[in-house]
Amino acid sequence: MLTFFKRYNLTILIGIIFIVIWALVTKYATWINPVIFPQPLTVIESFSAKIGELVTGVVSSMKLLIPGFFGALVTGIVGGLFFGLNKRSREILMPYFHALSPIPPTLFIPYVIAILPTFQTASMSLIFIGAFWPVFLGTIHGVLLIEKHYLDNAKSLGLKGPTFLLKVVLPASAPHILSGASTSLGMSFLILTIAEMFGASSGMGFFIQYYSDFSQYHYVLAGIIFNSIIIVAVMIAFEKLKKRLLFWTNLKADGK
Amino acid sequence: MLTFFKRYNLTILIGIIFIVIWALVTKYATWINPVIFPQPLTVIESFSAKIGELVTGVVSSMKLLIPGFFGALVTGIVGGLFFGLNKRSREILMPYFHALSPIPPTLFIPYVIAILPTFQTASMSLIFIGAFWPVFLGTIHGVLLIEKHYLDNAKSLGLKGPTFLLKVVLPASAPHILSGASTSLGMSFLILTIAEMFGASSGMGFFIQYYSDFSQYHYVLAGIIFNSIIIVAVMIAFEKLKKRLLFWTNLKADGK
Amino acid sequence: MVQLLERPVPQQNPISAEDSTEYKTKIKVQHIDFSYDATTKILNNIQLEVKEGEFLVFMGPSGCGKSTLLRMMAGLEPFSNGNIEINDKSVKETHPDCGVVFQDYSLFPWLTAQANVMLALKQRNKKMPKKELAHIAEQYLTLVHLGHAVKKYPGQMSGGMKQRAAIARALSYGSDLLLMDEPFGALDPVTRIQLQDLLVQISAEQKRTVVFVTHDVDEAIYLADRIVIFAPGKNGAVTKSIQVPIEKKGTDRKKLFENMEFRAFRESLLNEMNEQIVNSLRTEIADGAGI
Amino acid sequence: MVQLLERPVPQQNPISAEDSTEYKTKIKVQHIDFSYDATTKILNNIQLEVKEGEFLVFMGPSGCGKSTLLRMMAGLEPFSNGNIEINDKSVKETHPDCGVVFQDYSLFPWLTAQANVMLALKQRNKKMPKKELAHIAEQYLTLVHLGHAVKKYPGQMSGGMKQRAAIARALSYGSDLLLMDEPFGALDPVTRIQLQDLLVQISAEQKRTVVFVTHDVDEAIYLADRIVIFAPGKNGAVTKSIQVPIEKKGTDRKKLFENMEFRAFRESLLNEMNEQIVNSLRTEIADGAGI
Amino acid sequence: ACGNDEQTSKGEASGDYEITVGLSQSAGGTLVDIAHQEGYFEEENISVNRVGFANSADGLNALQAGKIDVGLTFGTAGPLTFIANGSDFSIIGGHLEGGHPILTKKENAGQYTSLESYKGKKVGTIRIFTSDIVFRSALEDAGIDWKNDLEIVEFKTGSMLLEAVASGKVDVAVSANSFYAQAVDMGLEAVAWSNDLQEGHVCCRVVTRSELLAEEDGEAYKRFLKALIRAERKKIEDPQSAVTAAKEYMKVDEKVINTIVNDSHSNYSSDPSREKVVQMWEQMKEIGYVENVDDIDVNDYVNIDLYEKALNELIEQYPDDVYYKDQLVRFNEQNI
Ligand SMILES: Nc1ncnc2c1ncn2[C@@H]1O[C@H](COP(=O)(O)OP(=O)(O)OP(=O)(O)O)[C@@H](O)[C@H]1O
Ligand SMILES: Nc1ncnc2c1ncn2[C@@H]1O[C@H](COP(=O)(O)OP(=O)(O)OP(=O)(O)O)[C@@H](O)[C@H]1O
Ligand SMILES: [Mg+2]
Ligand SMILES: [Mg+2]
Repeated sequence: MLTFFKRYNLTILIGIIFIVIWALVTKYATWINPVIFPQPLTVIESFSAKIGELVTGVVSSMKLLIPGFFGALVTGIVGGLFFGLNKRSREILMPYFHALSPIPPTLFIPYVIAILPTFQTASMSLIFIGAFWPVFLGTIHGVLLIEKHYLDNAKSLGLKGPTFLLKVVLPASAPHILSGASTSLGMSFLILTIAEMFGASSGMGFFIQYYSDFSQYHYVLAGIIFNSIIIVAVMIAFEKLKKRLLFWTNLKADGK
Repeated sequence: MLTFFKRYNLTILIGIIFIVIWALVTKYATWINPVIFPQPLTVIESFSAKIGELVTGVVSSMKLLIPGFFGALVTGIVGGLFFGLNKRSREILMPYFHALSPIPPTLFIPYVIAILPTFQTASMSLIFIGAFWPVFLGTIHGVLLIEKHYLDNAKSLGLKGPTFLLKVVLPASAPHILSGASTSLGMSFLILTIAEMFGASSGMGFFIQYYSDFSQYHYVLAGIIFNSIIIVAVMIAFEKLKKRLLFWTNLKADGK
Repeated sequence: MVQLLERPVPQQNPISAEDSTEYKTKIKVQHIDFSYDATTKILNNIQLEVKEGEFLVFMGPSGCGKSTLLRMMAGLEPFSNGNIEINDKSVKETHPDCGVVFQDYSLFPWLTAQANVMLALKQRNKKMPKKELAHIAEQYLTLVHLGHAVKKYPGQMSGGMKQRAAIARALSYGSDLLLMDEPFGALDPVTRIQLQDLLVQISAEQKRTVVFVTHDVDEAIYLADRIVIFAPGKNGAVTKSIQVPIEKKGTDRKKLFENMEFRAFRESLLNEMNEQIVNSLRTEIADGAGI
Repeated sequence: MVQLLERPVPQQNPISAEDSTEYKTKIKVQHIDFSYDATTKILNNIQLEVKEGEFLVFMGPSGCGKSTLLRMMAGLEPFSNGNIEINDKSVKETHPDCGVVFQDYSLFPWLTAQANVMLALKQRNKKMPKKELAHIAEQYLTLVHLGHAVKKYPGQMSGGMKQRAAIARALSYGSDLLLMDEPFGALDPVTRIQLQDLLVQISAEQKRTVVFVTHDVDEAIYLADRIVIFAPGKNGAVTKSIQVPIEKKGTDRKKLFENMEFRAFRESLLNEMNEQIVNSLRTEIADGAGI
Repeated sequence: ACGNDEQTSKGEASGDYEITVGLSQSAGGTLVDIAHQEGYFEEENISVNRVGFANSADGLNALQAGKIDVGLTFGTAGPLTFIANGSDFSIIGGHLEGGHPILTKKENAGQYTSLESYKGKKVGTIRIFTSDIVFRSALEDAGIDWKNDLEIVEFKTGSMLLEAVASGKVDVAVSANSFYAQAVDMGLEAVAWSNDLQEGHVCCRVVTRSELLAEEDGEAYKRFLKALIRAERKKIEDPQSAVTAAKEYMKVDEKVINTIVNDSHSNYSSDPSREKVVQMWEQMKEIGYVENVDDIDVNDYVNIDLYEKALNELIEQYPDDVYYKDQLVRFNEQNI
């Protein structure tokens, strides 16, 4: 705990300085729009006023996010390994991947609503779509960048099938897969605000979206801060995991 | 040209099969909603009806996208190198990066409109924000994963400053930087639809957003297809560039 | 000196039972021309036959194509001109069954020494329980004096340790063909001698065919039945086979090295190589191909 | 045999002008204890002084810590116990000025051989035009017989070529301290001899201090002023310095090797090492530390 | 490029005043377009630029931040929400009243005969959109507990709502005028219109920042309103002119434009309609769309003087014309 504070003392200090400046500016600068720049105190009040709603929101959001993100993770990695290893399939379909991956997830909303049976599954699918591409493309990239040495080694040991995948391809491409997964995780949170634009009545994204529709930015900011805390916690856990999985790279030298 | 067709014959075939199925389903399946699933012929007609608008759109969008994306690329790489190399700074600010990166770009709209002088700069900034994170975080990741050998080598040669950056850090982390940049590029196109929600009267994103506001999906699909063609062209060019820059990795063996 | 492990695959060499004096051909290299790119030719019409159970050593100046030919034999370098057959099957079609030690002894850095060896073991012993695999892997590592480092990752090993782990892995793979590219290059002289003896013992007792690259003349003569010398030339390297004329069986190492016959052969070998390098330096000036 | 290039830095050795017989201390290793992790101790209270212009050779069993000590001298391995001073400055504070050849000769794979060398050259010759740098780099590469491969990338070079490129880079760096970790390990005997001679010539003429790791006893004796033998032990390796008692200046290589004095010293050295390995194997059984 | 510079070049060659009008892309700016087409702005010596927004909140933010001078088609609820949150906006005129359909699938259309028939149904609405407020307060007035007797699902945009009702995820959709044409194509039918629920309810209001009205007593905005009043008249006399005027800016088919600008349920009126605005404010309080606003008197934020002045000037200019006099009568009914 003490080491935590020691490591993050400057982090916390910067946060405090930022809040102080924010407080001063919103209080004394008249040219500041009070609607979109509420005072920190207002935000803190909003925070405590809405804490129940925020917490319920996390629970509902997780019900969408977890299936969506993990579904994307699994299919992204499996698909990425497949297309990374199969040159011909990759060559054939890569143009489609390039074409489909940047389509804004918002545009899928009518289709997921029309096709999928419930709002929940529609929302999950949106998260899935958004989270899928980074990890999928990251995995393909990672497989393509595997050092020739490792592949030669595997070939000469006659490694095939699951052993080849699990013991060689997966670890060797892990740096890129995990970097893609981390983008995917961020993406999932981002897509939440889109996926909760319809059919939801609570959620981390819903909260932000809802109050921003009402231009109640003190609530919006409270929501962003609350979400950020959760996202940072998830991300730090993910980074820890990443560091463990990539122990054989230089990352371990990062000393955390 | 012939080799192009030979390489992509299956790609093209799949596209044709898909269009045929689409045509059949939208024509004969009665349970299909004709507004959100228009017939391919309608889309093609819409395409030719709006071609002028689409082309103007590309020009306007590029005026936003190019500064936004390249701005993000440069600052993302420079910033990523800085934070990748400076452990203490990274430690201090990383929690903020994790917290800020997944904030949905839509939420920045009121702020960019309020703070920046023109709608153009506001839109550019949105694209900048969206494109910044993947390349920034990718660069940090790439720097952290540089093999110890290379760093030892650089250290023992006393490499410092620009030489160290340009000859060692940048190439060694290039695989991750470029993978991040490619996500950023996709992201820029995605953010376009958000960045052109205000103040724009033409643009690739505007077109799609505009017609989806009217639920005119034949135009929306025409827009998506048109944009996809452009995005695929840009992406293929980018992949070519990537392969050239990463000539020393295994990527060259991918034989293109 | 070192007790050999039980071979994981029992019926490795059915023909060894016949005890026939007429050797079967293990590797057949036919008309191999090779170059990585259009500008430099690496190998020039290489012809080579390796008998079953033979111990073949490649020698030659640095950069002349020894590793390249070895990698081609291992089915890792695609080629178009000529053919290489192992057990009468072209390596182009069937991936050859062989244990390989690469010049850069590349282990998988995400696996411990033991897990690296287990990976090879598992290929022949699919059904064997993990515990037993681990045990055998440890025995192989002990064989190369790495019994204390089974749990170490490649990143935590010294150059020589990595090399020995790679040797253990190749041995444990249990193929009757071993392709080894400067496997003892980073070993101290004492360990090196021990591993040389180990290799001689294994190849003799189990009739494994070995193709071995080294730069150490003594090592080459001590190990080889036949030495193939690579000579770089304008159109790529050509090879020249020299049968080692010395009877080594049962001879004490030290005595052997002091043997006049041995020393004479050693001298002639060195002279041969020296000549080639001078030749190649001369050609280099003329046309840019080189050592 | 090979003409030395003009040194890029003219006033490299101001004291060589004095021609004093009293040597300055170049490297001072004091009470070095080292371990990578809590379980295994690597180095045990190492004490060592290297005189300016001295040619020091490290020998010892694989995995005993030679590379580790060399890396510590190069300022690449942080440590807490003891101190290492180069030119009277602690390597903990000032990054030492030295040319290094790593055991895995790691060149930058995204640069050609020439560009790799130019990177080192540029460090001392900031102002030199690129063309001239390229020219000098090419000369250095020619020195190690890589004149034909200047434009090759590391991925296109053989093991021995990479090693030679790394040597060229270290030489071109122009520091008066060279740390070389098994630099000739992957070279054919003929090239190896040429480069040995080159190194002897350079170190003598330019009074460069060299710390050199090798497993080749002949090479060690031929090159060294003093040989440091590493002996692994329970609490990490200890070292023992042995002055090479043979006068080599001007002696023909072949004659030297046939010299009885030489052969006796060689024998004693090998025995010493052999003993240590047997010892260490014995300790290993007792407490798990090992070679 | 953004609408900004493009439209600037299209604007009148020169004017004494320059006004940048922000409008919602899907609603268009019918009266402004007509005024433009007919040269009313030119005659008033003002040049007007048009800036489109996909989202009312963004538009109102732009207004707050000074990027635009007038918000034309951002509804009533939007500006009122901003006012509730502390923005100093003034509603100076009107644009549209009524016109939003309540949609359902054709086969279910018969079920919805009265407000009672919404009980137990899943009703989709567009959040903070006028029709939502009108619908809820109509239920409230009819004594139906809309929190419990039916399930209201809020949507961010009208197009999402449309997909939801078409795919049966909600039973009825309290929609918006700009989606009517597509809804019909999708096989949906209007079972009621927002005007049926509340006669002449206000929709888009002309809103500006109060501080702008301090300059020259709001001369520019008075001129702007004069042009709008004339455009309103033009539209009544020649409905087709609205289509031709809008066609220049709205890029959808003429048929769609016609349903948006000339639907019989939509009433384009430039009158600020203060009483209806106040009524909506009260309704918003009632259904919880605005909270903690007891210290705000919404009347302070509706400026009817400018409109009155504009009307009087027009009467003066065209003394023989009864139209403007009638408008003054309507003004007095609706505002005082
Ligand atoms: N991937 C490659 N691309 C292009 N050229 C290559 C490649 N690999 C090796 N070469 C070239 O092929 C030649 C032979 O290389 P090879 O590794 O077979 O040499 P070698 O005989 O094993 O040398 P050494 O004793 O130094 O290991 C060298 O000249 C090298 O430059
Ligand atoms: N990064 C590391 N982490 C943990 N242990 C390490 C690491 N690097 C080396 N070691 C251990 O330190 C010991 C000494 O290694 P070092 O590389 O110095 O040996 P060496 O004498 O150079 O051997 P060789 O002759 O084989 O190159 C070895 O036992 C090795 O396992
Ligand atoms: Mg080789
Ligand atoms: Mg070493």
